[in-house]
Amino acid sequence: KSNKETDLEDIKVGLSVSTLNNPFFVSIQKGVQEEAKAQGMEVIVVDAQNDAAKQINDIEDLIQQQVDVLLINPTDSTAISTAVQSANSLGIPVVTLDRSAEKGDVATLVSSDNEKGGEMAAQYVLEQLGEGAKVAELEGVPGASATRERGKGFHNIADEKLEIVAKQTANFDRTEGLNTMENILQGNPDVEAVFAHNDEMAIGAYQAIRSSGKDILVIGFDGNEDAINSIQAGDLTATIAQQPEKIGKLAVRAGGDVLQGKKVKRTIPVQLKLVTNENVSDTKK
Amino acid sequence: MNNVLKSNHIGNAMQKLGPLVGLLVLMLTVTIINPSFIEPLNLLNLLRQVAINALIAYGMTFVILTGGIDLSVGSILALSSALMAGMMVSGIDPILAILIGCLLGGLMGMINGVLITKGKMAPFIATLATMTMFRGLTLVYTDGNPISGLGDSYAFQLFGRGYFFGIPVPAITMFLAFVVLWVILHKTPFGRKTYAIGGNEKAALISGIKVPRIKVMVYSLAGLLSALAGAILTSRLNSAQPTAGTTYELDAIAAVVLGGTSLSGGRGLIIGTLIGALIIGTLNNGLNLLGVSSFFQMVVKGAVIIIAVLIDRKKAA
Amino acid sequence: MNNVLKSNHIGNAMQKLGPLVGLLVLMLTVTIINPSFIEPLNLLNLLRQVAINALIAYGMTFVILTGGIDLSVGSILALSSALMAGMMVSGIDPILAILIGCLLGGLMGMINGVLITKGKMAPFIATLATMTMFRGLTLVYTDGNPISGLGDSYAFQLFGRGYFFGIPVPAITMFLAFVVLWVILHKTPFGRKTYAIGGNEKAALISGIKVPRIKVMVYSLAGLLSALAGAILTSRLNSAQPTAGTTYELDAIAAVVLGGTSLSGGRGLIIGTLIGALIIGTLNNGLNLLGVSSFFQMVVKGAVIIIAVLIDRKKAA
Amino acid sequence: MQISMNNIHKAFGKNKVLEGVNLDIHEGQVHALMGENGAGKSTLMNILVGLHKKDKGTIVIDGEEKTFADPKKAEDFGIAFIHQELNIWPELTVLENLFVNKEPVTPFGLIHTSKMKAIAKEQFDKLSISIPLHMEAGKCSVGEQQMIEIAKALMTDAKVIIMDEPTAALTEREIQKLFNVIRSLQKAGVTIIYISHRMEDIFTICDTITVMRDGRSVDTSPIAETNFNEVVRKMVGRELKDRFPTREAKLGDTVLEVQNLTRKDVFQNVSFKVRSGEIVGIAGLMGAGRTEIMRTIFGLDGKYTGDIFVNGQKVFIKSPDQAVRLGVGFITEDRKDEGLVLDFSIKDNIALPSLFSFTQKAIINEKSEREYVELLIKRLTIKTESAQTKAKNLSGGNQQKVVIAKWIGIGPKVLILDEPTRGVDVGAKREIYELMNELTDRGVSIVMVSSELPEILGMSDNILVVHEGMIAGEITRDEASQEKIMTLATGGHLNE
Ligand SMILES: Nc1ncnc2c1ncn2[C@@H]1O[C@H](COP(=O)(O)OP(=O)(O)OP(=O)(O)O)[C@@H](O)[C@H]1O
Ligand SMILES: Nc1ncnc2c1ncn2[C@@H]1O[C@H](COP(=O)(O)OP(=O)(O)OP(=O)(O)O)[C@@H](O)[C@H]1O
Ligand SMILES: O[C@@H]1[C@H](O)[C@H](O)CO[C@H]1O
Ligand SMILES: [Mg+2]
Ligand SMILES: [Mg+2]
Repeated sequence: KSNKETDLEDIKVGLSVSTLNNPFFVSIQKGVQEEAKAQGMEVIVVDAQNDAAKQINDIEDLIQQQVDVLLINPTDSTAISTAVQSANSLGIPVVTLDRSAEKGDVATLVSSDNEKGGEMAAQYVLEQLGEGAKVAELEGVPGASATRERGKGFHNIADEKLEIVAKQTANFDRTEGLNTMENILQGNPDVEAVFAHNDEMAIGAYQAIRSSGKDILVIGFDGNEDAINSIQAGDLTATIAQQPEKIGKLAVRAGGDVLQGKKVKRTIPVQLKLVTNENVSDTKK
Repeated sequence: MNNVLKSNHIGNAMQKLGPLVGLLVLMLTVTIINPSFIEPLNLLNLLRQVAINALIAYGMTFVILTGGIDLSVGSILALSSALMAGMMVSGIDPILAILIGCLLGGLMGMINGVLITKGKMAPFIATLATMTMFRGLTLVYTDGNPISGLGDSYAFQLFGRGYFFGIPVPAITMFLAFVVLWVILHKTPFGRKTYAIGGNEKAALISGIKVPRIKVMVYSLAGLLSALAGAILTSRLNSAQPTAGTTYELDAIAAVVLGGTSLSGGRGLIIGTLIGALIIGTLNNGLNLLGVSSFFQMVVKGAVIIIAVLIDRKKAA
Repeated sequence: MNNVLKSNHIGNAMQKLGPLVGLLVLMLTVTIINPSFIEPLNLLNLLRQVAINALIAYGMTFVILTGGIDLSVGSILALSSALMAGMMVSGIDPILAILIGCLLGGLMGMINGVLITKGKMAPFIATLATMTMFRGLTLVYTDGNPISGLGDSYAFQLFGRGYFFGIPVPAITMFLAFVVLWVILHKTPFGRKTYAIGGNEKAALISGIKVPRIKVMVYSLAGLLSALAGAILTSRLNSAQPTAGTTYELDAIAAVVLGGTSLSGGRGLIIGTLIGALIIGTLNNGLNLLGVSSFFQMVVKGAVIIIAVLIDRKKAA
Repeated sequence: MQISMNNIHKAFGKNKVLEGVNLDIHEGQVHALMGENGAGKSTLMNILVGLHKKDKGTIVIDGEEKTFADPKKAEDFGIAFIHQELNIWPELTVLENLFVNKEPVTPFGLIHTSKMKAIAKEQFDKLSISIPLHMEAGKCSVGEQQMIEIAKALMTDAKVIIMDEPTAALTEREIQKLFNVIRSLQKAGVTIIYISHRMEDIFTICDTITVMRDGRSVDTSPIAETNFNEVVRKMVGRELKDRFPTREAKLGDTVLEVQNLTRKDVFQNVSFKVRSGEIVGIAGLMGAGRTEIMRTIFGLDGKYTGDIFVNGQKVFIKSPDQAVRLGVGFITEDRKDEGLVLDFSIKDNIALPSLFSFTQKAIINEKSEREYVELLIKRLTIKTESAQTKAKNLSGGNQQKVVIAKWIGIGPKVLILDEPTRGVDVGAKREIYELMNELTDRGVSIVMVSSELPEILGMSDNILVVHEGMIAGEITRDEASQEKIMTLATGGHLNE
């Protein structure tokens, strides 16, 4: 199909998400679907279930269904490149969401600045506890760009100003967050704060901390509904809130713009926001 | 003849003692490197962490004793946890919800049992299929989101997070279940039939044992115990996670095997499974305490399984 | 006697035809609902998508025919993929790196074989342990990060992404491997011995077959084929992913079983495995084309396995 | 109890196994059931106790038509069944084995172990069995396991006991013990249905005999009114001359020699020689260690002390493949478990140990393989429609021939036969004996372990008697007698 199509109502959008087993991505999907509906577009969703290879197959299947634009939330930035390149070769524009693609021609990346988010978390701990505070870090799925970037941002500040006493992966998973935190507490009873790469792990970690009766700051990432409720209840300390629905909406708009031949920016940043007990009521809808 | 007899008794003792010695050596090692391991608080933590795997592994012990396997336990845990949470959110009394949830877990196990007996499917395949199906159903039911807002029922919170005379409730559940299941396995005709089916299924049939019925009951029991584990997890996380329990079948099987039960059925002890679960728990907890990176922990865990089984084989020979 | 013979032949034909009929019915159904399925381009896509699972499943067929199982294939895929990528990054010629990587995969398989034969471990446990270990080693080696920057070697890119006379190279690899393995399994002493071991290991041993050696070779073959699949994946993803191949063992086992091979060993055909892999591929591809939600896809996949196996049982009875 | 089975039909798929069998059993009788392998004896009994469903016909017990839903029901009704195949749980103890699915329970529903022990002790004393109750059944010898099965059946207070080949794994002394039990049971009014291929047994213990052939009952008559030859004729449908073919051995050089072979706690200082063309018979009581000696020579059990020579060369046999390469073949006592790949065709089974000889450039030449197998099928008169028939679809005797055919392919120097005719009918037995002669005529040496004394006496050129893991004595063909062998086998000495 030609690029000069202007009638948005005929557009078929293909969305490939890394996984739907995480509320964050469900929200992205929701944003995409709502915006597309508003514009009268059709959306086909495929879910890679965190498997980079499956994602490539999924995208091939989307192309087979003659989607006009691909919205891709990569499981991995490197691995997705070949799929982007095949879409490119067929002239299908690609928009990536939340995570970047290393190679290939991507019209635009709609995402939060994860590295910045990591820095925000470290900064917050620093403000609350001062220099040299003992912190633990719960990492996300090893190798995921979110893990790498959030970790990087966090370390940018924490390596110099804080003392990281423990660093373990809990795979973005709530249960693992709980178990891992219990163990960390045993090995390092004097931990003062925890930064978890997402809210799921943060909530799990909080359960462990509560059972131990300790008073420890817990900072998450995402701004999930559960996390927001928890902050409001005074349980979780803070989260670096993303706006997943907005990411989805902006991605659809960007896709439409590209198809209509409009210019789009290389990256469309979606604001991150530090949510704490003080400002949580503004966030809640 | 007398010789055969003696070595037999020693063999039996070994079967029980081998895993126990392994556990003690492991605990000692960890304690020497990091004495905080042996602190009562940590040990209680350990017990609480182990409870979920132990409960699933108990059921797995029965299944493996019949010569079967159950890959679906993790998915049953997740689906029944989601259903319990769903009931709680819709206002049903949490304890009632847990009860119903456990029964539903038993029902899912029963489906496994029926596929295996009536459908004559290999247990591996039948439970591989239901593992996929139950997980899919969990995701469909929860729409991929955790279910939270389970209310503030004290009893429900106690179930996963509470203490009783200073001992975590999940640990108590684990020990109570052990006692009940030990009696069932070693002191009732049902238990004896479980062994008989795994030891020689054809002979069991000829003896008039209703093999299909016993098998269905065994898989139902495994489902029920997985759901019970799911209830504990739901309380601990104060929510139901759609991805809960993924790969738990592997931990449970590992616990059973580390406990000295034979994968080909007919031979094994449930006390071994409890010890096996404690070994795995100690490894997880201990390696964390020792600050071993999570990547390297996997290498160590794999190696421990190999070494434990190899030592066991050596003794048997 | 004549009767026995005839029904035997029909049985054999059924064994081959059952899965094929299943595949055709499935393809027809998908085509009716969404005709774009049958377009040549999509079918070629399908073949490429199937290649990785098919290659792993070929090796799994040999393993299962001996009465064993290999849970470590996915981890072997990941570790050898990482090692290949590591070599490429360090400047070794990509094709040479793939060759060495495949040999290393074979070596990992050999470790499984040695644990199972010399160590007398149950295949399930031995490969469960190495599955954990190899995955851990992959994570340690890659530090949890994907390895990219594999250079622009045309041959390497061809391997996973290229075409040959319009046919995707992975599909060609899959068919070539099929032919070679078919000959090995059905026309050589090694293949005959593989069946004999699964059919009756004691009888095979007493017939003078070097059972341990054949088993070690079979597991090595499975490792090598997993590594080959890993090479294709590495090329397709233009990088090595530390989490690649997770749960691939389940897809491979499902393909083997859908192809009519018995999990208890001694009975099955490699053509069935190819068909089984195509069934799974068609399901994945078809359900995507039909727009079935990924959660519901899992339910359908589980159900298809159950139905396929049940129909197979019915026929057998 | 009076049992009358009328016009029983049964088919497994298309395979018609029973085609109108009539069997009348009178109370208090020992009723023999004989017939070639595959005649349908076991199937008929399986139908009686409800393990299989009949296709047609009636079963009348004490005047009432009766069909049992499962064996447990039959047992509750008073019909116990000692199956041809051992039904042992190797991992359970002897005690547990005796009570599977009939454990007495306490009022709380728990297993009543002390009661079990008391009952078992009493039963074992009656049978003068001395197997420890807490021993794992898998550690018992086959003969001991058979005794456990017999005890188990007797414990049910049955009025009818079916014994399917109860003595196949027993040696003379155990057989006598069993016969004593049968006689006292008979006195107590118990009816016995006795299936066996051992003519001696039948004529010793039975009152009436029914012969089956090809799924039909051919004849029933009182044992006193018939004789060996008549029974055989009815069974095989033709005249069978002697039980054993005449044997004229042409002995050559020593081919296999064993010196001081020892495995701790199993057997000690076993020494013997086998010459080419010779059949050495190995006799002994159950559990004497004969099978273990053979397994060790064949490399199945690993470490041993002592020396083994083949053709005068000292050899170290650590695994069966080495034995096979040295030209040693082993026909084990359990053909289903160790001899055959049941799912394989006859062809694939026979070719298995000699695949290398059909292999050209790594590929099996199927044509020469097939030709060779066809030849053996003809030579050994294996009754089958084609070489593609699966081994599991053959009768016991024909299966045994397939196992022997397997070893002919390697061009054996030495064949070890462990209980070569166990469970094989008279017709097939004679064919196996002829085959042994043919092999020794061609210079093959044979070591034959057997618990059937007539077979040992009828076929061996030289006889070794094993007692508790040691060679108790050596007797030549001409000097041998049942009495001498039994004396040695039970630990006695021959005064010369
Ligand atoms: N479950 C079964 N399925 C199919 N065929 C069977 C089954 N059981 C027995 N047969 C066949 O039925 C026939 C009769 O077998 P059966 O075991 O009754 O013979 P038998 O007279 O007891 O022989 P033997 O003296 O060797 O014990 C044989 O051809 C056997 O292969
Ligand atoms: N698996 C085993 N474990 C322990 N002891 C065993 C085992 N198998 C056999 N035995 C013992 O080894 C001894 C020799 O048994 P073996 O089978 O060699 O005797 P045999 O003379 O061949 O008698 P049979 O006629 O019963 O085969 C017996 O005491 C037996 O109880
Ligand atoms: O941004 C997302 C979320 O934080 C999620 O929780 C894990 O994956 C990341 O990419
Ligand atoms: Mg029989
Ligand atoms: Mg013997």
